[in-house]
Amino acid sequence: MSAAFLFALVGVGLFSLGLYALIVHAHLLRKILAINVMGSGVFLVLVALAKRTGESQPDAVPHALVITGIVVAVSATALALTLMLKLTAETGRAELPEDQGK
Amino acid sequence: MNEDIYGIFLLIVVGPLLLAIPALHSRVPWPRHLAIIPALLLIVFPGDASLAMPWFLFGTGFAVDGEVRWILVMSVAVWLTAATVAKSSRRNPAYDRATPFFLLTLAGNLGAVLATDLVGFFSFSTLMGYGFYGLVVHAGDAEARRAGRLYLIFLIVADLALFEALLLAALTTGGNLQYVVVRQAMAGTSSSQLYLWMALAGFALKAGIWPVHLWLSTTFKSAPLSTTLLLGGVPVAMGLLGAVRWLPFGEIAFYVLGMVIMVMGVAAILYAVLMFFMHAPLTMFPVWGTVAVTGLSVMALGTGLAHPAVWRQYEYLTYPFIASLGMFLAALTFAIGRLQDKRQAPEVDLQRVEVLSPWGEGGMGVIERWAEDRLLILRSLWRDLRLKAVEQYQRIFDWGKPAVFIWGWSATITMFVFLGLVFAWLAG
Amino acid sequence: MNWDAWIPLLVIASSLLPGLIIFFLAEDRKRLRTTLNLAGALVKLALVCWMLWGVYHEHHYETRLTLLPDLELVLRAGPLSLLFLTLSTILWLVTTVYAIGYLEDSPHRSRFFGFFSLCVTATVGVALSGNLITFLLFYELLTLSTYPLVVHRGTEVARRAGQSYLVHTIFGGALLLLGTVWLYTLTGTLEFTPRGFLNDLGEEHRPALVIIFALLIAGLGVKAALVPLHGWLPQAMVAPAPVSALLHAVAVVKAGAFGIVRVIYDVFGVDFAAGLGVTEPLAWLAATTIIYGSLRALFQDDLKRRLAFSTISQVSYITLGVAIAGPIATIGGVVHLVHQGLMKITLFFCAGNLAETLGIHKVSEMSGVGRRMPWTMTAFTIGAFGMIGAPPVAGFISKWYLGLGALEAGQEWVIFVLAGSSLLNAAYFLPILHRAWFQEPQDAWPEEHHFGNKETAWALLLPPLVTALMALGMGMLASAPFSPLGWAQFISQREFYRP
Amino acid sequence: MGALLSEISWGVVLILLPLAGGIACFLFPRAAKVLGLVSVFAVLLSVSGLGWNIKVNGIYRHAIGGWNAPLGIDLYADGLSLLMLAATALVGFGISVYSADYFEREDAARFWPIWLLLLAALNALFLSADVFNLYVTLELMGLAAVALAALAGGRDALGGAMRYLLASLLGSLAYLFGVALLYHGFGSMDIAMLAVRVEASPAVWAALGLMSVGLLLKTALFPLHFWLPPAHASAPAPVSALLSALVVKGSFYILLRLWLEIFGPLGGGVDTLFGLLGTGAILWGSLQALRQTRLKLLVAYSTVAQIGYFFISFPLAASAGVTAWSAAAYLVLSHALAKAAMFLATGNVLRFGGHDRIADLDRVVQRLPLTACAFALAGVSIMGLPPSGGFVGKWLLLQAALTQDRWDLVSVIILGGVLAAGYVFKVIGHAFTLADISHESREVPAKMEWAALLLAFGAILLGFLASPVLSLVGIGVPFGVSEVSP
Amino acid sequence: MEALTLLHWTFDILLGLGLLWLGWRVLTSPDLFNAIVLFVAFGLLMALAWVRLDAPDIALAEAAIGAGLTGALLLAAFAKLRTVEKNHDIAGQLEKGKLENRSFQWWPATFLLVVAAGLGHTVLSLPHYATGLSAEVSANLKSSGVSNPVTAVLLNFRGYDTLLEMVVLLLALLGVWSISGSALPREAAPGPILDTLSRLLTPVLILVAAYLLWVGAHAPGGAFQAGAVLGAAGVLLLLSGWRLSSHLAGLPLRIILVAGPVAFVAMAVFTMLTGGQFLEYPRAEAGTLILFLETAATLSIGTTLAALFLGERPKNKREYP
Repeated sequence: MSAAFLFALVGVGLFSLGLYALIVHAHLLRKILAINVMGSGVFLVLVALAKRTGESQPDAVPHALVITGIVVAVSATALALTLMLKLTAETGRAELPEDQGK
Repeated sequence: MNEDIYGIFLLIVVGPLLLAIPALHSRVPWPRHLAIIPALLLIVFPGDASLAMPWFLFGTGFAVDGEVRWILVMSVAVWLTAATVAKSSRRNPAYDRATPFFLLTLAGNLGAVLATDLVGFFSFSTLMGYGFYGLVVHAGDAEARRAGRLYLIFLIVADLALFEALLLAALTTGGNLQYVVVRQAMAGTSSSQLYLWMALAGFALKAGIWPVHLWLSTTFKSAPLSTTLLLGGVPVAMGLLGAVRWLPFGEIAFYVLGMVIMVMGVAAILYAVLMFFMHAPLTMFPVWGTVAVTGLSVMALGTGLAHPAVWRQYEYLTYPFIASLGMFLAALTFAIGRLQDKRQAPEVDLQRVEVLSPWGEGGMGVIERWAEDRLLILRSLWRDLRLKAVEQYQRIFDWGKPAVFIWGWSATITMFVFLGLVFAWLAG
Repeated sequence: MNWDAWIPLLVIASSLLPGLIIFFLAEDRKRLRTTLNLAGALVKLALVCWMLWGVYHEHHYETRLTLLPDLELVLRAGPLSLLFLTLSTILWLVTTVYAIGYLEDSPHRSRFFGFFSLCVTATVGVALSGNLITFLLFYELLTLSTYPLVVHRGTEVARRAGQSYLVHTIFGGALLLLGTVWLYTLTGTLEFTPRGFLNDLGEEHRPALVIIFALLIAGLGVKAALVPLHGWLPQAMVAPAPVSALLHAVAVVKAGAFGIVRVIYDVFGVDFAAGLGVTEPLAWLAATTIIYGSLRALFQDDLKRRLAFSTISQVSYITLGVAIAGPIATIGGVVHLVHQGLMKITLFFCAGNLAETLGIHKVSEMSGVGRRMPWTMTAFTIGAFGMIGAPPVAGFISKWYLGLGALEAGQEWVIFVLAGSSLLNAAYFLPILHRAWFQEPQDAWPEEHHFGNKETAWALLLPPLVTALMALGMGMLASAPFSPLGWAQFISQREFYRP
Repeated sequence: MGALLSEISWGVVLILLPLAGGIACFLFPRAAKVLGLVSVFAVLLSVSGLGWNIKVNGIYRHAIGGWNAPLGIDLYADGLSLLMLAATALVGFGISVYSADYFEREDAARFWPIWLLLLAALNALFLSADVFNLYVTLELMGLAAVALAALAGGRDALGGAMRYLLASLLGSLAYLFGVALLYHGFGSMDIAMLAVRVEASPAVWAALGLMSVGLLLKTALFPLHFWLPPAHASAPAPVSALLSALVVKGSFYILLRLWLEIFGPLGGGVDTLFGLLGTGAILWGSLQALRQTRLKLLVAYSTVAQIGYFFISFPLAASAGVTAWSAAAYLVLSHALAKAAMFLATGNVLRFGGHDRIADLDRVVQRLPLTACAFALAGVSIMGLPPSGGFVGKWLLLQAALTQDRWDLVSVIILGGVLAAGYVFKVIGHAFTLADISHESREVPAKMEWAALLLAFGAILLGFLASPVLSLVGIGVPFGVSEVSP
Repeated sequence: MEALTLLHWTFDILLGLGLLWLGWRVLTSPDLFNAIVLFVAFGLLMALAWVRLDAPDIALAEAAIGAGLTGALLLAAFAKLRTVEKNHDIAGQLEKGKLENRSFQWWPATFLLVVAAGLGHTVLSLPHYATGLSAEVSANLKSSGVSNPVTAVLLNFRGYDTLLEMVVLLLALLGVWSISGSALPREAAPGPILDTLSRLLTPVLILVAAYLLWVGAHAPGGAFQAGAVLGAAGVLLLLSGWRLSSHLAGLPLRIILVAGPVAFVAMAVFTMLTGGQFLEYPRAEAGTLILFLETAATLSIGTTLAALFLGERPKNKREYP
């Protein structure tokens, strides 16, 4: 057990937590937060496990990937928030219209 | 020789058929007589002739020889008479409608007489049969329709039986259906008995042989004279002709069937005599006459089947006999029909005059109508005078309308049972 | 350049192209449309005649296009193909003339004729198919192109009829597809081969082959209207008369029947099929259909419905003929393909004439119509007698060979079926004839149109007369060298029973 | 000419071209339409170039930045990629032509750049050989798709888009988790390298689970399809066409690629599960489509059903690999064409009549014969009737199923076809009814009708092109070695 | 050494638990506003975790983007949401939002517990030592033109990813603009404090961004971090009421927005025309070229992030009357 695995486990925990919230909560803002938390979890797994090189210098590649991932996350969040606002303006509720599918 | 007579042969058959089309619109004068002329020429024409028609159906042919000429003479005579009789009641508008059927029937008759093989005979006699139907019902009253229906059922059942026989023959001979070939081939095969049964049943139905004569009596009641005249002679003659030509008489001894047929003939004669005495109206006389005479011929056939030697002895008489029989029956019918017509003519014509003659034969019409009324009274009186008992007896044999129905179906069903039995026998 | 390989394709194109062009024509371009239609039909006829001559002299006309890696789209003109092809081509020509007269001034003519041509294309394709997958392709195309014709009138009844048609045919198509693929996985080929291509298959495949046979026959039986798959046919009667004529006489039901012939003779091989024991049940099924159809026809007052049930009955003669599995019965079945087509199309044309000229749709309205329309009714009468099997109309020839074939094959029971069917045919046709010719007309026809001093328009009158005459001629001249009978014998000799 | 064709690295062109086009559209919104059309057409040409290249030289591989696989990212294209690229270019071009008339002014300025970036994303996706790079393209595709889905505005579209976005993000994250596990387990992100290194271990199974779920979610395989109908049904017609025809295929392609290279050889029962889900999709999707009263929803549910067919291939691939995968590939291709045509036709109906209630289609369809024809032809392919691409696909699928005696799948395939016929004809039936005109109608530009028709015609034409297409797909042997043919 | 390890361990465990707890609070806190604030805190804690994981580049990015900008976006959205919901006159919407779904749902929880256990097991089953690609990275670092391995990967080894990344950003902006429509830029009067603050901070932030960009070549930092800082400056300006003047809101703005991707595309074309592979920099000029790319990227990223924060597309009267 090293810090790598500790944080990787934390990442798994965050991923699961986020998924739980995504499923359970109806409010869109909360869902967006959940997605972000999940993303953090995945990033944590990616980076934490990069520390297993046994040297002081961890594997740089996952780091670069996560930076990329963070930017994706913020882009997606921005889009999601905009959509949420527009949808709320249409329906009055920041929730998915329940009459469709699901 | 053949070349010379070629066209005439064709005309004989095709002539009436072609004439039938303009006859629909009555554009041709004297179409009925016109149609008979080629046949007349053929009788007069000396010598034998034959024509092969391999392109027709499965290949058939026409031929004239001494034997055929007998029948031809009879047919021409009967048809000419019928044409003339019909011509005389020209004012009847049903005339024009009947002419095509008359021509079709004529074509069928002549074709059947001339045909040299089974398929030709079958085809033309079928044509004749349906033509007769037209002739029977063209008057259009309910009685005629009922008669026609009955006739049709018998005709179809008869055709089925003959078709069956044909198939058997074709199977045996491998497709050659010349009379001679078939007669010889059928004499020696296992299916010959089935063939005999089928063919006999078919012709019995077609000719109106007792006990399947019923269509005859009903038809006679309602059909016009020109038709009854034909009905009296032609079908019987053709039925007999068919039987003689199809069946291997003189070459095969089939005692059981022969006896059965003889018994049937006797029964027919007895029945006819009985009916003649109980069923008094004059119109029906030819019916019973026909039944009786055909009974006689049936007896002859049965004898031929049971005792081939006898048949061979008298074989040369067959065609003259058939011809004279037909002629006789036609004459009988005609004679009685004329009598009948004399009595009924005013009834028909008066009404027509009234409708058709706008230029006033008023006085005559009134007188004739008066006479007609009297006649009607007389007739009803006469009817009332008939003994109740006679009617009771009559019912035993002929129940009237329901009987027609029952007879029709029972004959059909019997036919099928019969077929089945024979097949079972064959298979076993 | 081998022109022979192109002719089958040209035959297809000769109706496909006009059809496609017609779709885009404006409604009022009547003359151009008519020209296109007739030109296509005539070109096709010429090509077919050319091939008839060629095939008789052992030429080969074959087009091959790759369809799947190991499967080709094969168009081949063999004797059997040509029989059906000729029938379709001639009847297309006749029906086109009729349809031009019939649909005068009705809406959506471009659409109608477009699909009509497609329908013929599909039929021709069915005829020319050289393997099962090509057959399947055109068979389905036929389904698709006839559907719009069935629902052409656009009424609620028509829509329901179309639905029923689809339910049946799609279902059938699915079974056919399944059978075809299955067969392919077993054999690796689908090429129609004289006397079948299954002979080398091992014993262990027999149960599978029986099921495949059942699947194929069920798929084809829908169009051939085998009981109990016949439900769509009477309903499809709502379509305009030319469509009914085409549907019942040539295209749809015949495609099914033709397919059955193909499956038995060129896929399984008749001896092999008989060895499997599948032909006998099929014969019984066909017999049941024959009797059932006739019985139902007895009780229909609607003329076209009566004819439809008659079709159900009559088409099964073909199936019966091939299922008897003997050389003579086969001739009967195959030749009935043509005979029934001509006779039934005549009847439908006449029914259409009555409806169009006098507004008559029911048998009970037909009293005395023979006097008003003698020519039409003459044609009708010939057709009806043909159906009954009276000589010398073509139907007699079919029945003759069927009966003879049955006796030869030792299947005497078939005779009863034939006899019973003839009786029933008479029972439902003769009353019509009687009524038309011998009963007094009613005071007024339901909806009368006048065409000068003619009984009806020329375009309506000629087609039934032509087809009736052909039916008559084919019966009378059955022994002539190029008669359908002669050709059927030729087929039987060359393809089915060559030693 | 040939030298020039093989000189140019067409794969790179395929990515950069739409990218540049998209940026140009963004910069010059007034010229967006022209720029867009030109770009898409150029992409079409480039795909031909790549096709030529692959046909001549075999597999296409391009090491980006000159760094080779584990460190850098490789572009990779074999027959399968080519098939997807070609489908994208063809369908994309058809939809573009349609969109040129569909979107006007401001809408066009919004649509074109996003669509071109989507095209770039799709091309990049089909060309990528790196699992993380695939993640980025997946995200790119997802965001573009969502942005397009929301284009119509309004409650339904926004709701659908929102749901779609959430599903898409969730799917991406699950996929990314899988990527993390694969990378840390085996030290590479290149698919080919992973294929060599991977061996059965918890990391692989977890990666398989996560990536599958993520990609299935994006592919909308039953029961993860819940987001698809609302999103596809409420978007503008060309967008629905893009989403149904192409976007869904993107994630399916990744799954297929990973399965073929990495997960498939490991065995396990996942293929059976895919088969079951596929079965469920076919049945459920078809039944739902039958129940719909709105045309667009019907078409959308039809997509749900058709996706099921792709997954039927997985259980069949075990012993009839080439046939089953060829079937899947062919179905993907023909579905892309047919479904695009269907949605475009629906768009025409909607524009003409202002509604898409099936029961009231009557004259709408009658007065748009080309559109009706397009719908019908596309329907033929969807139903799997011959001659059409759908038929070829189903034929191969049935063949694969029958050689293995998989009667359950055989019956599902057949039943699916019958049900499809049911819903297609439910619509077509209305082309012939006589109901009165009950609405104001709006002109539909001819280009829009023809675009739909030509796409549908393409789906039909595919029925005749199976041999060349499948031989192209076989370049690089993406489906493994052929089993012995029957 | 022992003590240090123990200290590290304790710290790491506490940090991990803290992350989990904060994550849980973010997702379950009854008040949405609180949740957002907690999320920002969560982001900061994440940054701490990155530092502990020897990932200072990510820590910077997380602090700037994950916590800072995302937080700003969330808060802005929250504020707008409140307005929207007020407009819809559904009183208590937010209150409802607070109270919604407080009950614990067992089925998903159990399911996810199983998933988490499975994933945990998987993670633990991975080899304890794995070098990944670090060997390759260090081997090729010299020829990459930069000495910070993360920057080398981002801009050189996997520069293609970054190119697509820029496109993702652009696409997000396109999406946002497309969805939320356009509005005329309207200057708002800022509060005095904010105004002063922004005036003071903006130049500083720009300087910081430039530094980060420059330093990224050999130390933690780089285009994304610099861009994020630049974006933060933009956000600050926007918050203080500053709006882009309308004649700059058209093409000029868009050019800056696409500068990053365009630079990449240009680079790609250039490298290919000079006979190399796609994005294969000539070894000698690699550093310079990367810097050029990063500059363009930074500009774009910063502007895009700020534009995302603004939401609506700044309207240009000439182009969209």
